[in-house]
Amino acid sequence: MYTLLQPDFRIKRDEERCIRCGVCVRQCAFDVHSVDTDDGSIRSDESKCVACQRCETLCPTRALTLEENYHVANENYNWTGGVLKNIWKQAETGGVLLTGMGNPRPYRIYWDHLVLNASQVTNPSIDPLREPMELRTYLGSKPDSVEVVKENGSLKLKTKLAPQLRLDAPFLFSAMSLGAIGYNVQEAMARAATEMGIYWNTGEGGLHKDLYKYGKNTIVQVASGRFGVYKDYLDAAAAVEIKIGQGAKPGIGGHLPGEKVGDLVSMTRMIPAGTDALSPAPHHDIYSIEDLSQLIYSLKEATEYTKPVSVKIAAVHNVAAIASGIVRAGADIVAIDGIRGGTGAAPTMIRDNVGIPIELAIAAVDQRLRDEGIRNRASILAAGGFRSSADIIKAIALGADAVYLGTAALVAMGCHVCQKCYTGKCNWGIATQDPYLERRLNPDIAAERLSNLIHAWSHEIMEMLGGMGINAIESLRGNRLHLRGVGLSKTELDILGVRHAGAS
Amino acid sequence: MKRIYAIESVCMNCQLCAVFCATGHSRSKDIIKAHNREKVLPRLFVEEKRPVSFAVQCRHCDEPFCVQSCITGALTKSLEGPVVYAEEKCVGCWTCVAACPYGAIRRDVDRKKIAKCDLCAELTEPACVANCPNQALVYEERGS
Amino acid sequence: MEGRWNRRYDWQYDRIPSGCGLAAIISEAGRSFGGEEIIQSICVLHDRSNGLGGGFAGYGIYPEKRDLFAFHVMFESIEAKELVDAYFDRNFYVEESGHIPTRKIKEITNAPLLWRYFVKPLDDSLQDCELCEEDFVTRSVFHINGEIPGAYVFSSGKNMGAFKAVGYPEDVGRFYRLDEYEGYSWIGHGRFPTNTPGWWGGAHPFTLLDWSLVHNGEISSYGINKRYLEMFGYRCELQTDTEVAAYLFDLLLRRHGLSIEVACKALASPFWSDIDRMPEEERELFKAIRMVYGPALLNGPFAIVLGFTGGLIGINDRVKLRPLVAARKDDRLYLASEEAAIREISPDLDVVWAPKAGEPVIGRVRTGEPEVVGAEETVA
Amino acid sequence: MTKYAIIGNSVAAVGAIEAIRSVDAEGSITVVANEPYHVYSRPLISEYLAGETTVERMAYRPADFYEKNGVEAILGVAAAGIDFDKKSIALEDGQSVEYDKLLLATGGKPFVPPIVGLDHQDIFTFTGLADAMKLDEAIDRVKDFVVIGGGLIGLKCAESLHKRGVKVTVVELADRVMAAVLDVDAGRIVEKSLARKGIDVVTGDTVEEILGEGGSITGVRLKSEKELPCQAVVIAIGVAPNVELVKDSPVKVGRGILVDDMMGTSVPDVYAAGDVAEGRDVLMGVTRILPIWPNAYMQGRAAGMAMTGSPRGFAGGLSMNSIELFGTPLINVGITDPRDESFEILTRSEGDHLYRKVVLRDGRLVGAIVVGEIDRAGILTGLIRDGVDVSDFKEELLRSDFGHIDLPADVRERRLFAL
Repeated sequence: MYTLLQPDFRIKRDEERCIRCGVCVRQCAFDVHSVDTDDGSIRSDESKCVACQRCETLCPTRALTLEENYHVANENYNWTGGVLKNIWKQAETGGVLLTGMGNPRPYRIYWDHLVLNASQVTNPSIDPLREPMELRTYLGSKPDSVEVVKENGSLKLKTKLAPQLRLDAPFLFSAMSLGAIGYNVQEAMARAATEMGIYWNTGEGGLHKDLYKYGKNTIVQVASGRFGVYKDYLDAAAAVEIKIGQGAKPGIGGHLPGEKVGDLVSMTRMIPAGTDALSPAPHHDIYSIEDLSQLIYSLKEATEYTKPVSVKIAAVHNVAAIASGIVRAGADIVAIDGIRGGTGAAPTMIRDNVGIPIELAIAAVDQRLRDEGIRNRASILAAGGFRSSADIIKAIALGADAVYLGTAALVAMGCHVCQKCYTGKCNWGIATQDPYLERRLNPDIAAERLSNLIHAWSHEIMEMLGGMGINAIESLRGNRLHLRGVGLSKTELDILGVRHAGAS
Repeated sequence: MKRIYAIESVCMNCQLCAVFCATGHSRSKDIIKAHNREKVLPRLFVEEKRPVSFAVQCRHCDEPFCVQSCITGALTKSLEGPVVYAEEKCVGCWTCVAACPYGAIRRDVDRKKIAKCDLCAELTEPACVANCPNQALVYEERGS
Repeated sequence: MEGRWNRRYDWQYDRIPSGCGLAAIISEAGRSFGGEEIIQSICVLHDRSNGLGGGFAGYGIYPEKRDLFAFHVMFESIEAKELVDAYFDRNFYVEESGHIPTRKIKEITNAPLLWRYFVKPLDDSLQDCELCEEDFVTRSVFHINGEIPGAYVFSSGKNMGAFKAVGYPEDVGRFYRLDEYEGYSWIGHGRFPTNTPGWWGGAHPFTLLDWSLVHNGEISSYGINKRYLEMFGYRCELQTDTEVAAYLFDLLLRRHGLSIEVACKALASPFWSDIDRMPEEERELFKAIRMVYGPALLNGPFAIVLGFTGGLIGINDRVKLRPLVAARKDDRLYLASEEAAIREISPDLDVVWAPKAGEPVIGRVRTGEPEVVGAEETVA
Repeated sequence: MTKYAIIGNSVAAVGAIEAIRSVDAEGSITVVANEPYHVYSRPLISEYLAGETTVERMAYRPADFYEKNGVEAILGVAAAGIDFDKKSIALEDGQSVEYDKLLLATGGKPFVPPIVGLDHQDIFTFTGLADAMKLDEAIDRVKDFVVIGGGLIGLKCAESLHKRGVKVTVVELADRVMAAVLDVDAGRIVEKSLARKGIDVVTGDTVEEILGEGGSITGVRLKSEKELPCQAVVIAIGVAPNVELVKDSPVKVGRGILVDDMMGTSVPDVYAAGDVAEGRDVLMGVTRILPIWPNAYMQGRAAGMAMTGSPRGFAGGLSMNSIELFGTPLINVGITDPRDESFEILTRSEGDHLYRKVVLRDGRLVGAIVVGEIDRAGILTGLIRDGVDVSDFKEELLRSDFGHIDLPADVRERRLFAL
């Protein structure tokens, strides 16, 4: 069918600068660039361009610039270009609109309406370059109190604590499955997590044998497809996470098309090569909270109560009550993924319209668990679009124990957020199983970039903590007095449990 | 001695190694001039057969066939290790091209000279290695 | 809740930054001495306060009524007192009720009605809510302070009492006639709030049951300490650092039954780098303390003196950002912000030292009664 | 302290000197040579003749080579005889040189067949600098040359003469030029490239008589009775090993001096290398003379190592030539034109400018001809030299861009990064 769609982008090639080295040609998996065999010049077909910026970035003479196509449609406030293009696309294909990454819609980002406190005069700020500054965090269920006895003149702990995950900084890499992303990406996360004393999460695609050696820093996921779940998988991990939902697509399952199920994915997921990997929307053995409890305890039994069990849900309207139920069902960790959480593939309408912002979810869940006196019984992990150390420290002040970094980790490794993960043609070698593309993600480099990011953000958090006169992260956790709202309504402030800036 | 090694598993066939090699061996050292005016040849070959690719440079052999074959003495094995090429002595007989088991010597046909990797002797790290965006080339001492 | 007397400064009283002076004396032999000594000591620290708050606590001051809870209450109005009287009548046996003795001095003005009750919970009341005496008293304090407009309980322990006002501490001491009391342990405090006219209830010490706490510093972790306490049913009405510190001690020592040493390690915990170097058993203990009591960690600069029946604790934050000096002479343990405050009353000391960051100094009556709160024996 | 003596001063001698000095800094080295020149690059005599280089630029090693390597060079003095018992070389000027270890690197001498009329003037050979100088000097008075021999030397000589603007005709006995190293197809390509430049090539014929008057040449008469007018003749049929010094000595001689893989002759402490030596051919499994430059260096080097007592051995000779005639580059390696059924032959050609042939035996590459796109042909040489099994990817060998990438990953890794 003749397409009514205009290209989204324009590619400008500065012929003075172009040295016809062909980097752009070889690097574009969407075949945008090609050599004109008549004169050796290079031409570009922008209709295929997804603006991943691979060519722009690698062009050694910076001969390429990408511009948004200025006038793709006669937009107005209601009928935006995006809306029109979606309709044309669907009129041409009859299909559900697919997309990748996180929600791009302009829902309020509360992080940008929350400001942090700092000490002045009456309270010295602490310089993390001179004084200890502690970010260490333990995730897991804590008792209300500890019992200590004195035996033979020395103190002894009588209370047996539930298993905990030790984090040297309050970050984890989000669940991203082998299949959604390439092996190298997982290896990079595993190595960075190991180096930085944090954790990565397998997602629901199993754990490749070669990554078992990073098990101590690995959280393995048990999702509705149960891919790759077996004894060794559970044994290899530091913790097990039951995935109920995902912020980018609450209420729906996953679908890895058969063409991405090559030998590696097939082996790891334990499904035949070439078959579609379908994760059902619900777990078919969890139709209620008591079913969840059974699975939690099955997994605890299977791992002999040596590993914390996490339950991950999407932040939806009654997230606080659900989280409370999950804690009471026996989870050691509740992971909440907000509406800006990313994905390898999701129906656009769902990604863009279902769920609630993570800020509100953290605040609601933390308060609810406190109201019920069970906040200590589970750690709260927050996920969904964390962009900076400032977002993270604010999340912690709202009540999160630590945060999952998905998109930020991918961006650190090179992702340019073109949202075409679902095509499997990721030019950055991230969301692909194509061996020609996959090798672009050098795990050595990617691991270093991740470690650098974690290092940088840790340090920024230390600086901000020190500024507040705090030298241990637990003194900020849930300490909403260090936050003030700017430009928020009373309702929003009430839900966030934060005062407006100006109120002392 | 330190040699250049390609790491095939992460070579992504961008061939920027060749671009920066040529630039580094140009008179101007300007990437655009080097290619659009001077037309400098890279001192390496990128082999490619999707999905695999890698760069091949002179291996600076311990017993270099090229040196032993060179009819003019333009190629010599230095005590420090590198196989040194004196361009002014080369007459373009291509015997070294026939002899090099790595296929690492390029013919500069117009000038009747060969071009081969000199490890960017004046730099701390060869240009191809320094500019590889994916660290698919390393410059290091291994074993021998 | 609006317009409530004790909520009037709700926002302002949230963590008023303040510099302060504090002093404490205990006779570990349990010998009683007059209140003038602590006044004399804190007087030296005059410049550490600004006249906007001073206060004391004395232990062993009501020996005849040692089995009764001594409630010190300030009232804004007669109506408030009537409501409190009615509350006591419903829930307590009130053995004695009357003015707290004061003397009129020009330095102390605008005094609220200051009243003292010696009471005991009614058995029926205890049975109704299935609480022990202490929890019932705690709940009553929270009820009066939170629900009865114009009333504020500032002391609720047995055989002890807190005395506080807006003014310099030495004036507050004279106002309350402390020279007429005798006790084995005394705590004094002078306050330097920087942003608001003082309110009588806002002066130190803060008390609950027989805990009394004076504090120099600013607790940056206040927000989470408060929310943590709320999870255990505490209501931090005054929103001050000092109040949460007092309640935290109550929670850890009385309700969780931790020893003073362990409680202090929770409130001013060692650094992970130190814990990592400990022998395994100790390491696991401290790890557990930090994991479980992370929200109770008092983070930020402070020097705190906590008084309780039969004892005294002085402690600094874990990096020692505020001054605290300790000294001994014979059976006496002295604590003060500055050594001068101690030398003033005991020039010839046996030993003087600056306690290390996070290391508690504990003074304890060694002989006979009264019963010590908290678990097993600990030494300074 | 070992006394090393080397007779001959070309590439094999240099190979030996460099090898000896890599191990033994102390021993004395004496080089004796009848040629008076500093070591020069013999193959460059065609460039010299073409006027493309100078004697100075032909130096194979820098001027201070002997000095730097502590070599006593007795140049322009021929060795007259060797007393193998006394280990002494007698020189033609009456001196003598004592040795502990001796290398015979006397090279080859032009082979001159029995032709009638060899007594005329302006009959040249083309193996040394002196030959090139004589030809250079003759060019001014000669308009037409006949070059006898269409091998490597003959063709290079013909090309140089042509560049100097004289008319050249090449006469070759075989049915094609470079018959020793090329097959018919490749030979034809070369012939065509010569023809395009105006060099006549006569194949399947030979000169029987040089015609002339009063000492001056007027032409040649071929076996076919055809006569070619010319004023000069270059005899460039090939070289024969220069074995005169060891005639009637205990040193065993076949076609050349017979050597083992350490370049040792039948006489202890006496070694031979280069065009004079008859050593093992890596592919043929027989001994033969391989009069090519790289071979001479490698043999010299192997001999030098053996003379110091730390033998490395010689991997065996490998026929390998690279030649470019009028812009058509050509490489041959190993066995290029076998007649035996046991060989498998694959070829690919494109017009007159591209030709590629690979010869396999038992799945292994044993020979190749590459005409035109020769850039990576050395990879084939390497595969031949190392006897790599290529049967799985033999078709790929014909691609001009054949490379390591066509090898199995493990083989590739080993071959590329063994160092």
